[in-house]
This record gives sequence, structure tokens and C-alpha cells, in this order.
Amino acid sequence: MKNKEPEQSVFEDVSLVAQPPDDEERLILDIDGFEGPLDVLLTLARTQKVDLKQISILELVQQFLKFVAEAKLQKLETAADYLVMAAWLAYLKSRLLLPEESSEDELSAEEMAARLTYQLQRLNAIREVSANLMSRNQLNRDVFARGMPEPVIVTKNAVYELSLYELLKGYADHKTRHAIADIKIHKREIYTLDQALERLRGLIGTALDWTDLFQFLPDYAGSEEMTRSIKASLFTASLEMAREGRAEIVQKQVFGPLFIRKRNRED
Amino acid sequence: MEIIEQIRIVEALLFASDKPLSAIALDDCLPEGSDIDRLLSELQEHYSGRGVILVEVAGKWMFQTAPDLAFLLRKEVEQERRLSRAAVETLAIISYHQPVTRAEVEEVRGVSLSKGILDVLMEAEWVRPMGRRRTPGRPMTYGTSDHFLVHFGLNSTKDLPGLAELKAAGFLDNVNTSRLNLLDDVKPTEEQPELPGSAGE
Amino acid sequence: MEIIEQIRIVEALLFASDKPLSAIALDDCLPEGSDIDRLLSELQEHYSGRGVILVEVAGKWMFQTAPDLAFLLRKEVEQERRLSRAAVETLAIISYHQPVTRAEVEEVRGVSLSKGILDVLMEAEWVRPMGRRRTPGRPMTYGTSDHFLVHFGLNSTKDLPGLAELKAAGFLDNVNTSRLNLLDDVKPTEEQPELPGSAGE
Repeated sequence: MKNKEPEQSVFEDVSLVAQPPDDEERLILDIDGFEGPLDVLLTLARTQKVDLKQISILELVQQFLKFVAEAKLQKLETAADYLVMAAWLAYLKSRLLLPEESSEDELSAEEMAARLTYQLQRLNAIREVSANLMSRNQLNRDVFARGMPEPVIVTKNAVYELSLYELLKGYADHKTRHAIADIKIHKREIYTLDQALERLRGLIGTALDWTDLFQFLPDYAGSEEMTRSIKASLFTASLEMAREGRAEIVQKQVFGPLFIRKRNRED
Repeated sequence: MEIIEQIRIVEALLFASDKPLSAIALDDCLPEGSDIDRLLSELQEHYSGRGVILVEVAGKWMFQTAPDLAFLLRKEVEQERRLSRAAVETLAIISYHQPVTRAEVEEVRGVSLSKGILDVLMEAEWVRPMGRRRTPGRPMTYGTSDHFLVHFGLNSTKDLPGLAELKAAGFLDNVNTSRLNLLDDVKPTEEQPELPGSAGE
Repeated sequence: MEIIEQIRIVEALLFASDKPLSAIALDDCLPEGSDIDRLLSELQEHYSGRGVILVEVAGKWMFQTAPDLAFLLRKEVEQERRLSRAAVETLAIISYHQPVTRAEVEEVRGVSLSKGILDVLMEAEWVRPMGRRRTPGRPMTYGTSDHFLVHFGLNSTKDLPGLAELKAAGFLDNVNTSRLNLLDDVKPTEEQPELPGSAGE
């Protein structure tokens, strides 16, 4: 993988401020210019070697801890990231320096160091490709589309939908509204008061006690219209018979059933 | 700089510009001593006969779709619309009673005909003027078009079902057809249209 | 219709548009049996070396000014707002690692992602949500849009510069989001985006 200097193009806001040479050959890094501890580590690693695979992790840890010690870590949330990294690196350093105890559960210090190197390399690689990406010809920066696109003019044509059925129905409806319609008045089926009186007089004698008036409905009542007529006539007939003193009527509650029984004249 | 390079520059500038550019504006982007008129004329020549041409409008230059391909940039979409009940009824009356005047349609319908209805029916190309009647005022008569027959799948207006058939088909419940003699109305005689195809009447 | 006529049509359609057009859309405007791929390749050939060239981006076709003339045209437009370094890096991680979660972007960069960065990339319509990952928490994943491809002149995300090298070096392997990477992640699987063609498209 090729290496590029990070100061190029998109990285112009990285502040790598070199101190005057007489004050040792060291770099003072301004924390505000960094995108987190990994960024600092990467920058520090670059000061060691161009090939990140060959950097000394121990030296890097030393550099980082020094950086954190000198940096003005004022913002707590920023500081936390750096301090966590510093603690982890200190731990890694101790592991690297002490004789390794074999452990099944943990990564070895070498593996941890390798993972850190991998992360630095990966970030470095992403930086390179992002620089390549941004240096591509960008639309409206380097290359341009037609400045005066010619729009497609859409004209809407009205299409009227009408079926033959709708046409004929329209005509028929018109005719229906304007024609003189024949109106047939059907003969209404009714049960006359006389019929009701006759039935009630005939049947009331057979009942021994109070009987629901509508028990006297004929079996052949037929249509609903006819049933209504029969009920109405039976009711009127019962009133007539009560008036004549031939029957007694009792209703125990509003809309309750009407009970009727024969009344023998006491004359 | 070679001529071809200069032409490329003019081509790119005109392509990317959001407005027509004058020869002077183009010349500003070219090296000293360029012959902008020659470049424009060579570029115009290069595009002649192509799908896009270089045109000079009001002293400025721009690319434009070749006129014979302008149709590509027009899209016609069909928008379905429904006819009002009044329009359907009017169309029905015209088709059964044609040729018929506006006043007759109004008389048959019992209401006056709003201006838009005949327009809509003519826009739909179902109704057409059929010449003036030889009566005072010489009113225009209307009838149905060939397009009407095609749309409704009829060979002729004689194929429209009569009232008896409509009744048999259940369209005319409660109507005593013996009292409807409108279909047997004697039709007034027509002149040939005085202005054939005089649409808009 | 002759080939030259068909080429003129394709040329006119592409020239009139400031957005890429698909071969299918172009084919719709051509007579039955036209060979759109051949027409496009002949048209591309005709424009090669000109000030305007035909390019294939995001699987579609468009005319663009030749890249070598950028120096000339750049001054015509205002220098666009520069993306921050964090935004550029985030865009790169999303485009190379997609579909990728916010946590993975943070892991690669080793720093948490400030709120505004994804917003800026989504507002530019370069980044779009790509559905949730089938892992605990169902985190949203992100990827790039067609607009991103068009902007950077890429035909597909497979054409990203250096993609093969990154892959070969193992830098595009699954990102372990447990900080300081002590364990390996199970290979994540993506769900289909919940809103196909949603924001950013």
C-alpha cells in the first residue's frame, strides 16, 4: 500500500506544529487538531516509520503517554477517550515488558499489539482512499452536466370515458324522468272490523280465563301487512266488545300484552 | 494551442453554461489571438445534422435539440375524465335526435344547456356541427361523429336501441312506451353543412 | 430507421437532460428492434476527445464536460463548501464498508461520530439508510446512493478507487465494534431495507 503524507488536500486541518529545532527534535501536537486517540496514534506512528507494519509499539505507547501528559485535556468528554486509550496502552506496555503468562482467555500481548497495528493501518488506508475519492472528478466541481437542460414538456390530453351502457342509461333515465309514468295503486289487503268482531265473539267463549288478545290471531295471517291489519282490527273489536259490556280488558304495563276475558252480562 | 483544443473549450463552455454565451464572453476564456468566429463556425459545422445543433440567438450562442427531434421532448399523457350527468344526457339526446339544435336539446331536457357541455362533447370528438337549419335564425344543428360510432362500437346511429328495446332490456321501468313517440318524431330537413368541418360552432 | 437517425435521437435525449438516463429509458424512445448498446457505444466513440463526453455513471448515461477542462470551468462556479475531514472520512468508510452501522464507523475512526456528520452526508444525498442489521439492537446500516455514484463519476460501488487493495489487505473485514477489539464479531447479515427507495435515493 502506498503511503501519502496526511497533509495533502483534504487533510489540511491537521495541525502538525513543529517546534523550533533547538528545543530538542520533538513534535508538539495540538489536541484540537485531532480526531480522537487513534488519529493521534497514527500521526505519532508516522513520525517513527513510513511503513506502519514496522513501527515499535513500545515506542508508540511512550509517545502517546507523553502526548497525553503534555496535552491540555480540558474538555472532559474529549479527555475521556484519550485517557481510556492511555490506560489501555499502559496495560499493553506492561504486558509487553513482562514475561508472558500463557492464558487461554486473553489475547497475548503480541496479538493485542498486532490488533492495534491493524487498526492504525486500516485507518491509514481509509484516509488514503478517501483522499483518492475526493480527488476524483466531481460533478459540478470538475465536470459539469448540461447547464441548460431542455425539459420534457408534458401535455395532458383529456380522454373522456363513457361506455355505451352509460350512454343508454343516461338516455333512459332522461326518458324516465320526463315520461308520464303509469302508477298502479294496488288494492290493500285488510281485515275488517266486522271480520274481527265476528272472530272475537266466536272465540272468546272458548277461553275460560284471561287470554292474550293476540292469541286470537287467525293462523292464516299471511303477509305482514295483513297481520298488522288483523291486529289493529282485533284491538278495535276488543274495545267495541268492552264497550258493549261483553268483555273485560286488562293491561298490566304500558306496551304489555292485552288480556281479555268474556264478561257475562248481569242483566 | 491547437484549434481542436480551442474548439473543445468552446464546446464545453457552451454545454455547461446555464445561459446563451456571446462570442466575446467565450473569447475571454480562450488564449490570446484565438479566432472565436472561426471556432464557432467549425463547431456549428461539426454539430450540423446531429441530434443537437449549435444556434445563434440574439447574438448569443447555445446548444439546442435539433428541431426535427423536438417531438422527443414533448410527452403527451392521457388524463381520464368523467362526463357529468348533464353531458351524458345531452350526448344521448343528440345521438337519438340528431340533427338537433341547441334549443331543441334544451327543450327536451327541460333545462338550459350550459356553455361547457357542448364544448366538452366536441372536445371528446363525439359531437360535431351538422349544418344550419332552414328556419328563422338558421340555428346550427348537431349530430354525432364517426369517432362517436367507433368509440361506442356502432356501425351507425341506427344501431342505437329503440325505446322498446331499451324497455325490454330493463332500462325503462315504469315508463309506458306507448306514450313516448319521440323516436317517431318527424325530423326537420337539413341543409348540407355550409362550412364543412367548421368546428367550434 | 437508419442507425444515424437512431444515434441522433439518443444524442438529443441525453443532451437535453442534466441527469443520467438509463439505457432502458432511452430505448423506449427508439423504434422497435434498435440496438441501444451499440448506439451508445457509437455515440461515446463520436464524443471521445471532444469538450463534452458521454460517461456511464450509476449504471446510466450522461453527457459531461471533459475532465481535463475542469481548470477552465471551475472558476465559473463558486468554490463549494468543503467537507470537514471527519465527514470525508465517514463518507469513505460508509462507501467502502457499506452496509455499515454508525458504531462501525466510529470503531474504524476510533472516535465517536458527532451528530451532524451523517446529517450532512444524507443532506448531500450521498448517504442513505440501508435497512437494519439482524443483530441485537437492530442498528440501522448506511450505504451510498446513486447520487453519490453520479457525483463521483462511478458506475457502481465496485468501481471505488482502491477497493480491491483494501479488500486484499483485509481492511474491509467485519469491523469489531467492541472497543479495543478483544473478540471477533459474528458475521452480520443485513435485512432488506425497510423502505426501498427511501430517503437519499
